[in-house]
Amino acid sequence: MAVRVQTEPFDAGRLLGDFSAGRLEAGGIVSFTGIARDATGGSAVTLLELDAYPGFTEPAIEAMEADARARFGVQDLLVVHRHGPIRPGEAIVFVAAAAEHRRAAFDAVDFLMDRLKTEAPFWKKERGPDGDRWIEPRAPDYQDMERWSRAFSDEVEPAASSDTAPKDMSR
Amino acid sequence: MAVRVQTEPFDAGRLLGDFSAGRLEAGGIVSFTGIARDATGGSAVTLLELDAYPGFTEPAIEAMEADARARFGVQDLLVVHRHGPIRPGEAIVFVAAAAEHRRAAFDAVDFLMDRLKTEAPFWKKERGPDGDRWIEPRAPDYQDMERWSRAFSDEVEPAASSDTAPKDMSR
Amino acid sequence: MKMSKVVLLGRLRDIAGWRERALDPPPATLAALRDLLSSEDPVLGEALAGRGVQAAVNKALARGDVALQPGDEIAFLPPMSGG
Amino acid sequence: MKMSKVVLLGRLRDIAGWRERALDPPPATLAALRDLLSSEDPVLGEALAGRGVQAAVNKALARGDVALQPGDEIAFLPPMSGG
Repeated sequence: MAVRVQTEPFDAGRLLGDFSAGRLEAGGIVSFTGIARDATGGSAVTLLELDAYPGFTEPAIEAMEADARARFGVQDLLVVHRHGPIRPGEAIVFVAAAAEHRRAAFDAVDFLMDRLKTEAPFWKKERGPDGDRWIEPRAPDYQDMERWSRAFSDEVEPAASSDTAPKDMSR
Repeated sequence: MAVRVQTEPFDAGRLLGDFSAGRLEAGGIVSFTGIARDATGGSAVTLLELDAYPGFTEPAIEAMEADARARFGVQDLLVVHRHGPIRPGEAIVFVAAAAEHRRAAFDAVDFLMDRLKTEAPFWKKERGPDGDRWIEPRAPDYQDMERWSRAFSDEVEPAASSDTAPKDMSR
Repeated sequence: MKMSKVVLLGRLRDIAGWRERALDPPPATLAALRDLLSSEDPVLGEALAGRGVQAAVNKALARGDVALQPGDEIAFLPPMSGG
Repeated sequence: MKMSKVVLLGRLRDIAGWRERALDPPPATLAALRDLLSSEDPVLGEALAGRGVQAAVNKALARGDVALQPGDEIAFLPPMSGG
Protein backbone atom coordinates (compact mmCIF):
# COMPACT_ATOMS: atom_id res chain seq x y z
CA MET A 1 0.00 0.00 0.00
CA ALA A 2 1.61 3.23 -1.10
CA VAL A 3 -0.11 5.47 1.44
CA ARG A 4 1.71 7.67 3.94
CA VAL A 5 0.01 9.75 6.59
CA GLN A 6 2.59 11.89 8.33
CA THR A 7 3.20 15.09 10.25
CA GLU A 8 6.60 15.74 8.59
CA PRO A 9 6.75 18.24 5.70
CA PHE A 10 7.48 16.68 2.32
CA ASP A 11 8.95 17.85 -0.98
CA ALA A 12 6.53 17.20 -3.87
CA GLY A 13 9.31 17.43 -6.45
CA ARG A 14 11.34 14.78 -4.68
CA LEU A 15 8.29 12.54 -4.35
CA LEU A 16 7.60 12.83 -8.09
CA GLY A 17 11.25 12.19 -8.90
CA ASP A 18 11.33 9.05 -6.76
CA PHE A 19 7.96 7.88 -8.06
CA SER A 20 9.03 8.33 -11.71
CA ALA A 21 12.49 6.81 -11.43
CA GLY A 22 13.12 3.65 -13.40
CA ARG A 23 9.68 3.43 -14.98
CA LEU A 24 10.21 1.77 -18.36
CA GLU A 25 6.63 0.59 -18.81
CA ALA A 26 4.63 3.67 -17.80
CA GLY A 27 3.72 6.05 -20.57
CA GLY A 28 2.43 8.72 -18.25
CA ILE A 29 2.60 9.94 -14.69
CA VAL A 30 0.09 12.41 -13.28
CA SER A 31 0.59 14.14 -9.96
CA PHE A 32 -1.46 16.45 -7.81
CA THR A 33 0.04 18.59 -5.07
CA GLY A 34 -2.26 20.43 -2.69
CA ILE A 35 -0.67 23.47 -1.09
CA ALA A 36 -1.74 25.44 1.98
CA ARG A 37 -2.81 28.90 0.84
CA ASP A 38 -2.01 32.12 2.63
CA ALA A 39 -5.62 33.30 2.27
CA THR A 40 -9.08 31.92 1.60
CA GLY A 41 -12.08 34.02 0.67
CA GLY A 42 -10.15 37.21 1.34
CA SER A 43 -9.10 36.25 4.88
CA ALA A 44 -5.44 35.75 5.68
CA VAL A 45 -4.38 32.32 6.92
CA THR A 46 -1.29 32.09 9.07
CA LEU A 47 -1.50 28.39 9.89
CA LEU A 48 -3.54 25.39 8.80
CA GLU A 49 -4.13 22.66 11.35
CA LEU A 50 -5.25 19.21 10.27
CA ASP A 51 -6.52 16.79 12.88
CA ALA A 52 -6.34 13.11 12.06
CA TYR A 53 -7.92 10.24 13.99
CA PRO A 54 -5.04 7.76 14.30
CA GLY A 55 -6.04 4.21 13.54
CA PHE A 56 -9.07 5.42 11.58
CA THR A 57 -7.56 7.89 9.10
CA GLU A 58 -4.86 5.62 7.64
CA PRO A 59 -7.10 2.62 6.82
CA ALA A 60 -9.70 4.93 5.28
CA ILE A 61 -7.11 6.37 2.90
CA GLU A 62 -5.65 2.94 2.19
CA ALA A 63 -9.16 1.79 1.20
CA MET A 64 -9.49 4.75 -1.19
CA GLU A 65 -6.13 3.98 -2.73
CA ALA A 66 -7.02 0.30 -3.17
CA ASP A 67 -10.35 1.30 -4.72
CA ALA A 68 -8.65 3.62 -7.22
CA ARG A 69 -6.07 0.97 -8.03
CA ALA A 70 -8.83 -1.55 -8.78
CA ARG A 71 -11.00 0.82 -10.82
CA PHE A 72 -8.44 2.35 -13.13
CA GLY A 73 -5.79 0.56 -15.11
CA VAL A 74 -2.90 2.09 -13.22
CA GLN A 75 0.47 0.50 -12.61
CA ASP A 76 1.20 2.36 -9.40
CA LEU A 77 -0.29 4.91 -7.02
CA LEU A 78 1.12 7.01 -4.23
CA VAL A 79 -0.77 9.06 -1.65
CA VAL A 80 1.09 11.18 0.92
CA HIS A 81 -1.01 13.25 3.32
CA ARG A 82 0.17 15.52 6.09
CA HIS A 83 -1.58 16.36 9.31
CA GLY A 84 -0.71 18.60 12.25
CA PRO A 85 0.26 22.26 11.77
CA ILE A 86 0.98 23.26 8.15
CA ARG A 87 2.28 26.67 7.10
CA PRO A 88 1.14 28.53 3.97
CA GLY A 89 3.12 27.40 0.93
CA GLU A 90 3.73 23.93 2.36
CA ALA A 91 2.26 20.86 0.68
CA ILE A 92 -0.69 19.15 2.36
CA VAL A 93 -1.25 16.25 -0.01
CA PHE A 94 0.54 14.57 -2.90
CA VAL A 95 -1.10 12.00 -5.15
CA ALA A 96 0.62 10.37 -8.13
CA ALA A 97 -0.42 7.67 -10.59
CA ALA A 98 1.62 5.84 -13.23
CA ALA A 99 -0.20 4.20 -16.12
CA GLU A 100 0.43 2.91 -19.60
CA HIS A 101 -2.12 5.38 -20.99
CA ARG A 102 -2.49 8.89 -19.65
CA ARG A 103 -6.29 8.80 -19.34
CA ALA A 104 -6.11 6.19 -16.56
CA ALA A 105 -3.47 8.20 -14.69
CA PHE A 106 -5.51 11.42 -14.90
CA ASP A 107 -8.69 9.64 -13.80
CA ALA A 108 -7.06 7.87 -10.86
CA VAL A 109 -5.55 11.07 -9.44
CA ASP A 110 -8.68 13.12 -10.10
CA PHE A 111 -10.85 10.46 -8.42
CA LEU A 112 -8.54 10.14 -5.42
CA MET A 113 -8.50 13.89 -4.88
CA ASP A 114 -12.29 14.05 -5.05
CA ARG A 115 -12.52 11.27 -2.45
CA LEU A 116 -9.86 12.79 -0.23
CA LYS A 117 -11.63 16.17 -0.32
CA THR A 118 -14.99 14.72 0.75
CA GLU A 119 -14.18 11.57 2.72
CA ALA A 120 -10.63 11.57 4.07
CA PRO A 121 -10.78 11.59 7.88
CA PHE A 122 -9.13 14.92 8.51
CA TRP A 123 -10.56 18.01 10.16
CA LYS A 124 -9.09 21.32 9.07
CA LYS A 125 -8.83 24.54 10.98
CA GLU A 126 -7.49 27.73 9.48
CA ARG A 127 -5.87 30.14 11.92
CA GLY A 128 -5.50 33.80 11.06
CA PRO A 129 -5.77 37.34 12.36
CA ASP A 130 -9.57 37.17 11.90
CA GLY A 131 -9.76 34.13 14.20
CA ASP A 132 -10.01 30.39 13.65
CA ARG A 133 -12.27 28.72 11.09
CA TRP A 134 -13.10 25.04 10.71
CA ILE A 135 -13.15 24.10 7.02
CA GLU A 136 -15.59 21.47 5.78
CA PRO A 137 -16.11 20.19 2.22
CA ARG A 138 -17.58 22.77 -0.14
CA ALA A 139 -20.56 22.16 -2.44
CA PRO A 140 -18.27 21.82 -5.51
CA ASP A 141 -16.33 19.11 -3.66
CA TYR A 142 -19.48 17.01 -3.19
CA GLN A 143 -20.47 17.68 -6.81
CA ASP A 144 -17.03 16.59 -8.03
CA MET A 145 -17.32 13.37 -6.05
CA GLU A 146 -20.77 12.70 -7.50
CA ARG A 147 -19.33 12.56 -11.01
CA TRP A 148 -17.79 9.21 -10.09
CA SER A 149 -21.01 7.82 -8.61
CA ARG A 150 -22.69 8.51 -11.93
CA ALA A 151 -19.86 7.01 -13.95
CA PHE A 152 -19.78 3.85 -11.85
CA SER A 153 -23.38 3.81 -10.63
CA ASP A 154 -23.89 0.07 -10.99
CA GLU A 155 -20.85 -1.00 -9.04
CA VAL A 156 -20.43 1.58 -6.29
CA GLU A 157 -22.17 1.75 -2.99
CA PRO A 158 -22.87 5.26 -1.76
CA ALA A 159 -19.95 6.79 0.07
CA ALA A 160 -20.41 7.03 3.83
CA SER A 161 -19.96 10.76 4.06
CA SER A 162 -22.08 11.75 1.09
CA ASP A 163 -24.91 9.80 2.76
CA THR A 164 -24.86 12.30 5.50
CA ALA A 165 -23.90 15.36 3.46
CA PRO A 166 -26.25 18.30 3.88
CA LYS A 167 -29.10 17.91 1.42
CA ASP A 168 -28.77 21.38 0.03
CA MET A 169 -25.04 20.94 -0.59
CA SER A 170 -24.93 17.45 -2.01
CA ARG A 171 -27.80 18.10 -4.39
CA MET B 1 5.63 32.18 -22.02
CA ALA B 2 6.62 29.17 -19.98
CA VAL B 3 7.41 26.85 -22.88
CA ARG B 4 10.72 25.09 -23.40
CA VAL B 5 11.57 22.92 -26.39
CA GLN B 6 14.93 21.31 -25.84
CA THR B 7 17.13 18.34 -26.67
CA GLU B 8 18.63 18.14 -23.15
CA PRO B 9 17.19 15.53 -20.76
CA PHE B 10 15.23 16.96 -17.84
CA ASP B 11 14.27 15.85 -14.34
CA ALA B 12 10.49 15.98 -13.85
CA GLY B 13 10.84 16.01 -10.06
CA ARG B 14 13.10 19.04 -10.17
CA LEU B 15 10.73 20.81 -12.59
CA LEU B 16 7.79 20.20 -10.24
CA GLY B 17 9.83 21.33 -7.24
CA ASP B 18 10.83 24.58 -8.98
CA PHE B 19 7.32 25.15 -10.32
CA SER B 20 5.75 24.64 -6.87
CA ALA B 21 8.23 26.68 -4.86
CA GLY B 22 6.90 29.78 -3.16
CA ARG B 23 3.31 29.38 -4.29
CA LEU B 24 1.19 30.89 -1.53
CA GLU B 25 -1.91 31.49 -3.65
CA ALA B 26 -2.23 28.22 -5.54
CA GLY B 27 -4.39 25.57 -3.97
CA GLY B 28 -3.38 22.87 -6.38
CA ILE B 29 -0.69 21.91 -8.84
CA VAL B 30 -1.22 19.18 -11.43
CA SER B 31 1.62 17.74 -13.45
CA PHE B 32 1.90 15.27 -16.29
CA THR B 33 5.15 13.54 -17.19
CA GLY B 34 5.34 11.51 -20.38
CA ILE B 35 8.03 8.86 -20.34
CA ALA B 36 9.62 6.92 -23.22
CA ARG B 37 8.59 3.27 -22.88
CA ASP B 38 10.85 0.31 -23.51
CA ALA B 39 8.17 -1.43 -25.58
CA THR B 40 4.97 -0.62 -27.46
CA GLY B 41 2.49 -3.20 -28.65
CA GLY B 42 4.81 -6.02 -27.66
CA SER B 43 7.80 -4.70 -29.65
CA ALA B 44 10.95 -3.61 -27.84
CA VAL B 45 12.02 0.01 -28.24
CA THR B 46 15.68 0.83 -27.77
CA LEU B 47 15.51 4.50 -28.75
CA LEU B 48 12.84 7.08 -29.47
CA GLU B 49 13.70 9.84 -31.92
CA LEU B 50 11.64 13.00 -32.09
CA ASP B 51 12.07 15.35 -35.01
CA ALA B 52 11.10 18.97 -34.49
CA TYR B 53 10.80 21.66 -37.15
CA PRO B 54 12.73 24.57 -35.63
CA GLY B 55 10.94 27.88 -35.93
CA PHE B 56 7.62 26.12 -36.41
CA THR B 57 7.46 23.77 -33.43
CA GLU B 58 8.10 26.33 -30.68
CA PRO B 59 5.46 28.89 -31.75
CA ALA B 60 2.89 26.12 -32.20
CA ILE B 61 3.41 24.97 -28.60
CA GLU B 62 3.47 28.54 -27.31
CA ALA B 63 0.08 29.08 -28.98
CA MET B 64 -1.29 25.96 -27.25
CA GLU B 65 0.00 27.15 -23.90
CA ALA B 66 -1.51 30.62 -24.41
CA ASP B 67 -4.81 29.03 -25.42
CA ALA B 68 -4.87 26.84 -22.29
CA ARG B 69 -3.94 29.81 -20.11
CA ALA B 70 -6.85 31.84 -21.55
CA ARG B 71 -9.42 29.04 -21.35
CA PHE B 72 -8.88 27.80 -17.82
CA GLY B 73 -8.53 29.85 -14.68
CA VAL B 74 -4.93 28.89 -14.07
CA GLN B 75 -2.30 30.99 -12.36
CA ASP B 76 0.66 29.47 -14.15
CA LEU B 77 1.53 26.87 -16.76
CA LEU B 78 4.76 25.18 -17.77
CA VAL B 79 5.41 23.01 -20.83
CA VAL B 80 8.79 21.36 -21.38
CA HIS B 81 9.18 19.13 -24.43
CA ARG B 82 12.24 17.23 -25.57
CA HIS B 83 13.23 16.31 -29.09
CA GLY B 84 16.17 14.42 -30.56
CA PRO B 85 17.12 10.93 -29.34
CA ILE B 86 15.39 9.84 -26.11
CA ARG B 87 16.14 6.62 -24.27
CA PRO B 88 13.49 4.42 -22.59
CA GLY B 89 12.75 5.66 -19.08
CA GLU B 90 13.62 9.26 -19.93
CA ALA B 91 10.97 11.96 -19.85
CA ILE B 92 9.67 13.30 -23.17
CA VAL B 93 7.25 15.92 -21.95
CA PHE B 94 6.37 17.70 -18.70
CA VAL B 95 3.27 19.87 -18.28
CA ALA B 96 2.29 21.56 -15.00
CA ALA B 97 -0.51 23.92 -14.03
CA ALA B 98 -1.07 25.88 -10.83
CA ALA B 99 -4.57 27.06 -9.99
CA GLU B 100 -6.62 28.21 -7.06
CA HIS B 101 -9.03 25.30 -7.60
CA ARG B 102 -7.88 21.87 -8.63
CA ARG B 103 -10.45 21.39 -11.42
CA ALA B 104 -8.87 24.18 -13.50
CA ALA B 105 -5.40 22.71 -13.00
CA PHE B 106 -6.54 19.20 -14.02
CA ASP B 107 -8.38 20.53 -17.07
CA ALA B 108 -5.50 22.70 -18.27
CA VAL B 109 -2.97 19.85 -18.11
CA ASP B 110 -5.39 17.32 -19.60
CA PHE B 111 -6.25 19.71 -22.47
CA LEU B 112 -2.61 20.56 -23.16
CA MET B 113 -1.66 16.88 -23.29
CA ASP B 114 -4.51 16.14 -25.71
CA ARG B 115 -3.38 18.99 -27.97
CA LEU B 116 0.29 18.04 -27.74
CA LYS B 117 -0.54 14.43 -28.66
CA THR B 118 -2.51 15.39 -31.77
CA GLU B 119 -1.08 18.74 -32.87
CA ALA B 120 2.41 19.37 -31.52
CA PRO B 121 4.83 19.54 -34.45
CA PHE B 122 6.97 16.54 -33.62
CA TRP B 123 7.49 13.37 -35.59
CA LYS B 124 8.35 10.25 -33.62
CA LYS B 125 10.29 7.24 -34.68
CA GLU B 126 10.76 4.20 -32.48
CA ARG B 127 13.93 2.22 -33.08
CA GLY B 128 14.20 -1.38 -31.98
CA PRO B 129 15.41 -4.84 -32.91
CA ASP B 130 12.30 -5.29 -35.10
CA GLY B 131 13.21 -2.18 -37.14
CA ASP B 132 12.10 1.44 -37.11
CA ARG B 133 8.50 2.61 -36.81
CA TRP B 134 7.07 6.09 -37.30
CA ILE B 135 4.45 6.78 -34.65
CA GLU B 136 1.43 8.94 -35.50
CA PRO B 137 -1.53 9.91 -33.27
CA ARG B 138 -3.78 7.01 -32.34
CA ALA B 139 -7.57 7.02 -32.64
CA PRO B 140 -8.00 7.56 -28.86
CA ASP B 141 -5.76 10.63 -29.12
CA TYR B 142 -8.07 12.22 -31.69
CA GLN B 143 -11.10 11.20 -29.62
CA ASP B 144 -9.57 12.74 -26.48
CA MET B 145 -8.96 15.98 -28.37
CA GLU B 146 -12.56 16.01 -29.65
CA ARG B 147 -13.85 16.20 -26.07
CA TRP B 148 -12.62 19.80 -25.93
CA SER B 149 -14.20 20.77 -29.27
CA ARG B 150 -17.55 19.64 -27.85
CA ALA B 151 -17.01 21.44 -24.56
CA PHE B 152 -16.03 24.69 -26.28
CA SER B 153 -17.92 24.25 -29.56
CA ASP B 154 -19.07 27.85 -29.90
CA GLU B 155 -15.70 29.48 -29.38
CA VAL B 156 -13.17 27.15 -30.97
CA GLU B 157 -12.29 26.83 -34.62
CA PRO B 158 -11.44 23.30 -35.69
CA ALA B 159 -7.85 22.37 -35.02
CA ALA B 160 -5.67 22.19 -38.10
CA SER B 161 -4.62 18.60 -37.60
CA SER B 162 -8.05 17.20 -36.77
CA ASP B 163 -9.23 18.73 -40.07
CA THR B 164 -6.94 16.39 -41.83
CA ALA B 165 -7.25 13.45 -39.47
CA PRO B 166 -8.27 10.22 -41.18
CA LYS B 167 -12.04 10.03 -41.16
CA ASP B 168 -12.09 6.51 -39.77
CA MET B 169 -9.87 7.55 -36.88
CA SER B 170 -11.33 10.90 -35.89
CA ARG B 171 -14.91 9.57 -36.06
CA MET C 1 -14.55 -3.41 34.05
CA LYS C 2 -12.50 -1.80 31.30
CA MET C 3 -13.14 1.90 30.82
CA SER C 4 -14.64 3.18 27.62
CA LYS C 5 -13.36 6.25 25.83
CA VAL C 6 -15.14 9.04 23.98
CA VAL C 7 -13.18 10.95 21.33
CA LEU C 8 -14.26 14.19 19.70
CA LEU C 9 -12.83 15.38 16.40
CA GLY C 10 -12.68 18.71 14.59
CA ARG C 11 -15.01 21.47 15.65
CA LEU C 12 -16.67 19.21 18.24
CA ARG C 13 -13.49 19.60 20.29
CA ASP C 14 -13.81 23.35 20.33
CA ILE C 15 -17.50 23.18 21.19
CA ALA C 16 -17.03 20.74 24.07
CA GLY C 17 -13.71 22.06 25.32
CA TRP C 18 -12.31 18.53 25.52
CA ARG C 19 -10.86 15.96 23.13
CA GLU C 20 -11.07 12.67 24.98
CA ARG C 21 -12.91 11.43 28.00
CA ALA C 22 -13.08 8.16 29.89
CA LEU C 23 -16.47 6.72 30.77
CA ASP C 24 -16.87 4.19 33.57
CA PRO C 25 -19.25 2.48 33.24
CA PRO C 26 -20.20 3.28 29.65
CA PRO C 27 -23.83 3.66 28.54
CA ALA C 28 -25.33 0.54 26.99
CA THR C 29 -25.95 2.06 23.58
CA LEU C 30 -24.73 4.83 21.31
CA ALA C 31 -28.09 6.58 21.71
CA ALA C 32 -27.72 6.47 25.49
CA LEU C 33 -24.23 7.93 25.18
CA ARG C 34 -25.56 10.78 23.03
CA ASP C 35 -28.28 11.41 25.65
CA LEU C 36 -25.72 11.46 28.44
CA LEU C 37 -23.39 13.89 26.64
CA SER C 38 -26.35 16.05 25.65
CA SER C 39 -27.73 16.23 29.17
CA GLU C 40 -24.35 17.41 30.46
CA ASP C 41 -23.76 19.87 27.57
CA PRO C 42 -26.81 20.72 25.48
CA VAL C 43 -24.71 22.74 22.96
CA LEU C 44 -22.48 19.72 22.37
CA GLY C 45 -25.58 17.51 22.16
CA GLU C 46 -27.00 19.70 19.43
CA ALA C 47 -23.68 19.62 17.54
CA LEU C 48 -23.54 15.81 17.79
CA ALA C 49 -27.03 15.62 16.27
CA GLY C 50 -26.05 18.06 13.50
CA ARG C 51 -26.05 17.07 9.89
CA GLY C 52 -22.99 15.28 8.63
CA VAL C 53 -21.77 14.22 12.08
CA GLN C 54 -21.00 10.49 12.15
CA ALA C 55 -20.07 8.15 14.98
CA ALA C 56 -17.41 5.45 14.97
CA VAL C 57 -17.15 2.60 17.45
CA ASN C 58 -13.69 1.06 17.76
CA LYS C 59 -12.62 3.01 14.64
CA ALA C 60 -15.39 1.65 12.43
CA LEU C 61 -18.30 3.85 11.33
CA ALA C 62 -21.54 3.01 13.12
CA ARG C 63 -24.85 3.50 11.34
CA GLY C 64 -27.88 4.17 13.49
CA ASP C 65 -27.89 2.96 17.08
CA VAL C 66 -25.56 0.20 18.25
CA ALA C 67 -24.85 -1.55 21.54
CA LEU C 68 -21.70 -0.49 23.40
CA GLN C 69 -19.36 -2.80 25.29
CA PRO C 70 -16.96 -1.96 28.11
CA GLY C 71 -13.64 -0.90 26.62
CA ASP C 72 -15.18 0.50 23.43
CA GLU C 73 -13.78 3.67 21.92
CA ILE C 74 -16.52 5.90 20.57
CA ALA C 75 -15.65 8.83 18.31
CA PHE C 76 -17.82 11.61 16.90
CA LEU C 77 -16.73 12.85 13.49
CA PRO C 78 -17.88 16.08 11.81
CA PRO C 79 -17.80 16.13 7.98
CA MET C 80 -14.35 15.07 6.84
CA SER C 81 -12.14 16.90 4.41
CA GLY C 82 -8.62 16.11 3.37
CA GLY C 83 -6.51 17.44 0.52
CA MET D 1 17.17 35.26 -57.34
CA LYS D 2 17.12 33.84 -53.84
CA MET D 3 16.91 30.05 -53.67
CA SER D 4 13.87 28.38 -52.20
CA LYS D 5 14.09 25.44 -49.83
CA VAL D 6 11.97 22.32 -49.47
CA VAL D 7 11.95 20.58 -46.08
CA LEU D 8 10.56 17.11 -45.39
CA LEU D 9 9.60 15.98 -41.89
CA GLY D 10 9.02 12.61 -40.27
CA ARG D 11 8.44 9.58 -42.45
CA LEU D 12 8.62 11.69 -45.62
CA ARG D 13 12.37 11.94 -45.00
CA ASP D 14 12.73 8.18 -45.03
CA ILE D 15 10.56 7.83 -48.13
CA ALA D 16 12.45 10.48 -50.10
CA GLY D 17 15.91 9.74 -48.75
CA TRP D 18 16.53 13.46 -48.15
CA ARG D 19 15.63 16.10 -45.57
CA GLU D 20 16.18 19.41 -47.29
CA ARG D 21 16.63 20.51 -50.85
CA ALA D 22 17.31 23.81 -52.58
CA LEU D 23 15.16 24.78 -55.58
CA ASP D 24 16.38 27.38 -58.08
CA PRO D 25 14.14 28.68 -59.55
CA PRO D 26 11.18 27.53 -57.41
CA PRO D 27 7.85 26.52 -58.96
CA ALA D 28 5.25 29.28 -59.01
CA THR D 29 2.74 27.51 -56.76
CA LEU D 30 2.55 24.83 -54.10
CA ALA D 31 0.62 22.62 -56.54
CA ALA D 32 3.40 22.98 -59.11
CA LEU D 33 5.96 22.06 -56.49
CA ARG D 34 4.00 18.92 -55.60
CA ASP D 35 3.84 18.03 -59.31
CA LEU D 36 7.58 18.56 -59.69
CA LEU D 37 8.46 16.40 -56.66
CA SER D 38 5.96 13.76 -57.76
CA SER D 39 7.34 13.57 -61.31
CA GLU D 40 10.83 12.98 -59.92
CA ASP D 41 9.74 10.51 -57.23
CA PRO D 42 6.23 9.08 -57.62
CA VAL D 43 6.42 7.27 -54.27
CA LEU D 44 7.18 10.56 -52.50
CA GLY D 45 4.45 12.24 -54.58
CA GLU D 46 1.92 9.70 -53.32
CA ALA D 47 3.09 10.20 -49.74
CA LEU D 48 2.77 14.00 -50.06
CA ALA D 49 -0.82 13.56 -51.25
CA GLY D 50 -1.56 11.14 -48.41
CA ARG D 51 -4.13 11.89 -45.76
CA GLY D 52 -3.01 14.04 -42.89
CA VAL D 53 0.00 15.50 -44.72
CA GLN D 54 0.06 19.29 -44.49
CA ALA D 55 2.25 21.93 -46.11
CA ALA D 56 3.80 24.98 -44.49
CA VAL D 57 5.18 28.00 -46.35
CA ASN D 58 7.67 30.06 -44.36
CA LYS D 59 6.70 28.13 -41.24
CA ALA D 60 2.98 28.90 -41.51
CA LEU D 61 0.47 26.20 -42.46
CA ALA D 62 -0.85 26.64 -46.02
CA ARG D 63 -4.39 25.53 -46.85
CA GLY D 64 -5.06 24.52 -50.46
CA ASP D 65 -2.86 25.94 -53.19
CA VAL D 66 -0.79 29.09 -52.68
CA ALA D 67 1.65 31.10 -54.75
CA LEU D 68 5.35 30.67 -53.95
CA GLN D 69 7.97 33.41 -53.97
CA PRO D 70 11.72 33.10 -54.43
CA GLY D 71 13.34 32.48 -51.06
CA ASP D 72 10.31 30.71 -49.61
CA GLU D 73 10.79 27.71 -47.36
CA ILE D 74 8.22 25.01 -48.06
CA ALA D 75 7.81 22.12 -45.60
CA PHE D 76 5.71 18.96 -45.84
CA LEU D 77 4.44 17.70 -42.49
CA PRO D 78 2.96 14.25 -41.82
CA PRO D 79 0.47 13.97 -38.93
CA MET D 80 2.06 15.50 -35.86
CA SER D 81 2.34 13.88 -32.44
CA GLY D 82 4.09 15.15 -29.38
CA GLY D 83 3.92 14.01 -25.77
